[in-house]
Amino acid sequence: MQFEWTAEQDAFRHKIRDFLHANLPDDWEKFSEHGPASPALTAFAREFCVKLAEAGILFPHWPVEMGGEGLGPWEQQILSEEMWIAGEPRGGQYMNVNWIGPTLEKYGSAEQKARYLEPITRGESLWCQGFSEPDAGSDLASLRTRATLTDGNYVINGQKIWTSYAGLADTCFLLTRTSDDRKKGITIILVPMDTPGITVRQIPSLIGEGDIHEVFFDDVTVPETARFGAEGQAWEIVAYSLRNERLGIPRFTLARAALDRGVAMLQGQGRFTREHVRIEAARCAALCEAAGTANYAVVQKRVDGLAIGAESSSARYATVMAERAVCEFVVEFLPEALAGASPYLKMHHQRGIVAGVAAGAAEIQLNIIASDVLELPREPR
Amino acid sequence: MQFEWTAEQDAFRHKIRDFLHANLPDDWEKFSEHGPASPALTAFAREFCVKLAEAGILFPHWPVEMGGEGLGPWEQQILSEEMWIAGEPRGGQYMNVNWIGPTLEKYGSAEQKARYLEPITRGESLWCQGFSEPDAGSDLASLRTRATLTDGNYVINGQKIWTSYAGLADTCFLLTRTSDDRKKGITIILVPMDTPGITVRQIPSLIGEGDIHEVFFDDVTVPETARFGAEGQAWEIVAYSLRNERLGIPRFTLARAALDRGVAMLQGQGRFTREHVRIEAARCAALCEAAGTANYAVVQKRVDGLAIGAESSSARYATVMAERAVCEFVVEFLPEALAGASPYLKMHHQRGIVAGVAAGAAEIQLNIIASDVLELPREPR
Amino acid sequence: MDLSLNEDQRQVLDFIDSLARPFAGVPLHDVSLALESADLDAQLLENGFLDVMAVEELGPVTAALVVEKLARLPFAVEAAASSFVRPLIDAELPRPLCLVEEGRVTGPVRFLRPGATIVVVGPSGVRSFTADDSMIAPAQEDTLYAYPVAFLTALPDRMATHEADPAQVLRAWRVAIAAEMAGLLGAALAATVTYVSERKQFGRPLATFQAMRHRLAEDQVMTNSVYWLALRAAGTGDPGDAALALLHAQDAAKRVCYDYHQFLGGMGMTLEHPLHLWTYRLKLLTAELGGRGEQGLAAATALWG
Amino acid sequence: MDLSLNEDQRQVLDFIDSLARPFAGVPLHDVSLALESADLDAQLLENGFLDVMAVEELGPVTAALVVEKLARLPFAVEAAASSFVRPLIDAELPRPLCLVEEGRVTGPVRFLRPGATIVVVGPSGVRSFTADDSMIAPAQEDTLYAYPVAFLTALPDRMATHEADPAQVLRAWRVAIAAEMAGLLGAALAATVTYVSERKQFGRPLATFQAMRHRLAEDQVMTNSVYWLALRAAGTGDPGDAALALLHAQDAAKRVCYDYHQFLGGMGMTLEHPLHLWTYRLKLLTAELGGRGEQGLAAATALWG
Repeated sequence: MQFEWTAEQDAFRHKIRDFLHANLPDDWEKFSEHGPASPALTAFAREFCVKLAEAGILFPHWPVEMGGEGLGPWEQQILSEEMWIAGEPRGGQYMNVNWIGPTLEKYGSAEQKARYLEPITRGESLWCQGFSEPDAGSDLASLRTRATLTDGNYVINGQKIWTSYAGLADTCFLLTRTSDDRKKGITIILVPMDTPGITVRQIPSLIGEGDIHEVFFDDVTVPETARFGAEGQAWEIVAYSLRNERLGIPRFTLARAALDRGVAMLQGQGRFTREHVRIEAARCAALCEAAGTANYAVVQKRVDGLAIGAESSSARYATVMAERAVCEFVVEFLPEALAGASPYLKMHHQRGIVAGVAAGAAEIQLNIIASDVLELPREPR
Repeated sequence: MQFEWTAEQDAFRHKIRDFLHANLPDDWEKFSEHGPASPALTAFAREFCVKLAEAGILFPHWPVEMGGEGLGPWEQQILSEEMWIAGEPRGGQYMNVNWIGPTLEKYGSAEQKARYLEPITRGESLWCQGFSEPDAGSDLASLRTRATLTDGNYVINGQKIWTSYAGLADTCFLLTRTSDDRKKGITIILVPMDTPGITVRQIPSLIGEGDIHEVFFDDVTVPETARFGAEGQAWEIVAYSLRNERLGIPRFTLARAALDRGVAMLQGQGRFTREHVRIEAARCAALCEAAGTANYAVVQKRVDGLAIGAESSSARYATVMAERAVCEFVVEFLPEALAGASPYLKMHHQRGIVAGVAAGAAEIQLNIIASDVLELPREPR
Repeated sequence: MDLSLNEDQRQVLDFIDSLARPFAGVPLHDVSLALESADLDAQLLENGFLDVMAVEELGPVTAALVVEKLARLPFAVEAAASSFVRPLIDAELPRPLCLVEEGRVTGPVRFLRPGATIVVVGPSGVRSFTADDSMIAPAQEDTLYAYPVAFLTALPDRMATHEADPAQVLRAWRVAIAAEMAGLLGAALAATVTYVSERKQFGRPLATFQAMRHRLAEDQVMTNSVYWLALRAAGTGDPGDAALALLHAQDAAKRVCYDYHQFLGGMGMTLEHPLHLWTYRLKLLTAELGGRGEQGLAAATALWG
Repeated sequence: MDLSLNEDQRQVLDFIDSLARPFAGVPLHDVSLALESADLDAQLLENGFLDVMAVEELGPVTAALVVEKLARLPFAVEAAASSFVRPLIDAELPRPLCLVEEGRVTGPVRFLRPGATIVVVGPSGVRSFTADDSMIAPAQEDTLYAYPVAFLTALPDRMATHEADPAQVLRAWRVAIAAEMAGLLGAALAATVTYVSERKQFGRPLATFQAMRHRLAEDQVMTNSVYWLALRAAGTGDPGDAALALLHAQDAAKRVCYDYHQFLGGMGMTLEHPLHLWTYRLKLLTAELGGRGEQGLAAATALWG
């Protein structure tokens, strides 16, 4: 065991930091308040990701045959960490390089690869993820958006909800139902968002502009070739893509950075003297570091070429605990931060409160830990 | 609303305190380490309760027709509080005056009243409560100890567990199964503990000598007249007796007293200076007082002649939270207390760890609150 | 000891219920979380509900009941300081009242606006002044708090000095906020319970899942005892009781705010469900008077010296 | 960054597993919770398991793994101090080693007995002495801790002075206890999981009730991260990491001890189930080095000055 980074890894991290330093505008923190899914940040990201691509750090972790440098999981982790700490200047494009690209490569038709991969590698495309529905949030298998194959076209009717980026995305990675089999009746369709019949309604939210939408599909018609993989293959493909995204966003790094920022603000005002404030800060740091090591234990399995199992749920839940603690620390000891005194801490708060809901609710992670890590006998259904 | 005691109530409390001061031996705290169910304390209680009876404070809350003074629920509460803070010098006899006596009065046959009430009022009898079984802890309806009526006698076979006081009690308030109906097949029998066929095994425990037993019944034969109420009436009678005992032991008072004691110990050593220690102590006090007010809200309903419902579960759970917090405070900041430095705090710790298990597990209280206070839709069974 | 509402208290609460009925609905709102209603405020004032503490047969417990009840509305009402602190200083001070701790004036101040009375409480005594534009910096428009807040940029050179005992004002302040938090906690719990009882997931209401049931039940226990501790602190006038009540309220708020949004899932992130109106008030009140630690220290001193 | 066990580490752990197998059972015990085994102790010593830190290819991470693993046994073994602190002071000091903070010598001292080495750590440096009967007061026989404990009645006038840096000793002490707690937490969780998976209530295993499942799952998350933070603190040698690791371990212990006994119901109150062997060690370690607050303060100073 070895708990330090190699010199190469340190150099890679510094390369990214230097790039960020050189390419983020001076008012970036204030600017990033627009939120990762806002029109402003999305427009910014379209320029920023082009520069990232030029600098070779948009997808260095992709295999060489896909145009990447074939760097390992640790480097992907470092890249994700630095971007997320910086407030994710890639906006929604982080999904492209983390899982949409690799999934396209594995399951896409030649036409789909040709059409979608290149804009991703140029840093120019934005996707949204049509998974959740009003009556199927964490329970994907009960989704109802229907795709009917008629005369070589899929006609899609239904509704998605919570969809991030939907107002600005080019393409939707859409889960549809093509038969009544709960799991095997689900099919992925890649739907251009300018297809007639799609209505996007933004839902005002606590977490920033552009982050939450309803998307309505009324007789949306796309050619059969828009289907991704085979009919009924969605479950397998989503599992594969989640495997690439198993760790999700390295939220613990931003939580720790926000904590350090908060402590510095308190110190600047001479308010980091009370014992209980210091103890709470330390407790937050412990939770952030705990989440970090738990996440790294999962990365290690990828490095070792092992299948990643339920321990990723443990790491995710550790992250939720850290996010929550830091949010609460700021609320209690730096309430002014959320009223304008610190765009960075407000940004963290808004992203932090989503941690337990996005990408597999915290309760689902606990269910998985109980059943698959602790191997408790199953609940009756 | 009025949050202060009346002068009469204060006087009643002082009368009890004065009695305790005059009648508890100087080494009482050290002595009380023997545990409330130990042979030593049981023997002590047999003398102490006689004195209590003579002083008119064994059962002053009983109605006049039962020989009590007909004092109200607040006075019963005050009596319970002072006894419990003092380490319960009545030992297991507190059950006699809280619920066994009133239940005998309401449901007992003339013979049973004549036989059992007087020893209770003299402060000389000790009962045990044969409720839990190895496979029916919180789930009373599934109990299996069988009583078969044959030739005018009940023949009892089965096993009880956790039974406090069993090794020393005169009589067991025993729940038996007389038919297969889950709830209506349960019948109470008053069984003299010296009846042949009863075997008591003490289980060594964390919470003190004499507190936990297994009781085995092998062809234990008692006359039909030992039945308490009708066959199948146990559910109703237990509900009645629980109503008299709804609040249970006023544990929050001992928790608060233990906290004050712990703080005084820390102060005596100059160790009550650290901010975080003071804050934790305050948090414990808040939980004790919270439990106190929640319990008083239930007593108020008795005073107002209203039915006591699920809010008593809320009060009980508040008590569990307070007990837990004080136990943890002592463990963290006064570890020596549990290794010999404070019999009183060790006594509290041993009683405190039982709070969430005895008399309706904490989880059961939460179920009741969820269903009956919050009125959440029921879980599927 | 008598924990039942008396007849006067019952009448006051019933009257508020009917007065507040038109204000129980949540108007659409987009960015700003801070809903107010001048109409509601005027009616409360007119009917004397913010002045019950001084009425002999009503007194501080009834004032706490009023503050608790009003905190359940979707509209933020400056009731706590007016009900509990104004009578101790000068019943004629213009509302809203903004309470500020001496030496801790950098935080967001609730209801701060031109014309508001700022009361500065601390070792030097109890002083006040009327705020004007020159000393107010607005919070950013999309502040996350569901109160109107602003920042004080400066204190004026001259302030009115009041006879009141700062320790008494501080005590009343704690009681007032504890009572307000009791109402917010109650409303947040009720809103969450309603949602999870109706919302289905995996084919059954969310509220049928035992883990959520037990957490909500624990929240009920905390919420219930915050209510009682706040009322008791109002009734006894004891500084230790006041500090314990606010400590417990702030502990409860910290416990529930995250959970409730979590229980609502995606809906908890939107402004379409009103939960945030209560939780994002609770969050700000978590920091009131320095937060839990400071209440704990105050309570410890009051209880044990 | 490499979080896999290397070959040496795997071998050491396997060796301990086979050596410890005869000691995995819990002997009957009535009053005293403190089980020890001289035989186990001797075998560990003989095979050098308490000296792995100084072995170059093994080092502190392996030492932490050893301490963690031994803490899972029903027998209390003085491994933490011997493994982590003894090499920093004097590898020849007689065992058991009892670590005591200067100025805080009134607490129960684990493994204190005649012949034990008492190491006093504090601002004045690192000093030690051999305990004898004259300075030891036994704890009462039915102490609630599952370690052998006693009290120091006095410090001798003369102690041996060591060159070691007290800050380094303190850091190693924190790592050692964090590693021990990681093992205790793991064993307590495993024992609880086994019991509730088998024990039926209301016709189904307790572990099928979701509320308990979720709490146990959260406990798993904490237990897992205590493990990793302890190993990391051993690996980096950083004082901040050490304080965070022990803080997190003590927070976790406080969280789980009550719960686990609660989950076991009545059985959790008996000595027939061995759970108390781990939880009543965890409880005492919750107070180690002043408890969570002191670790938090130490961590804050290390992290932020």
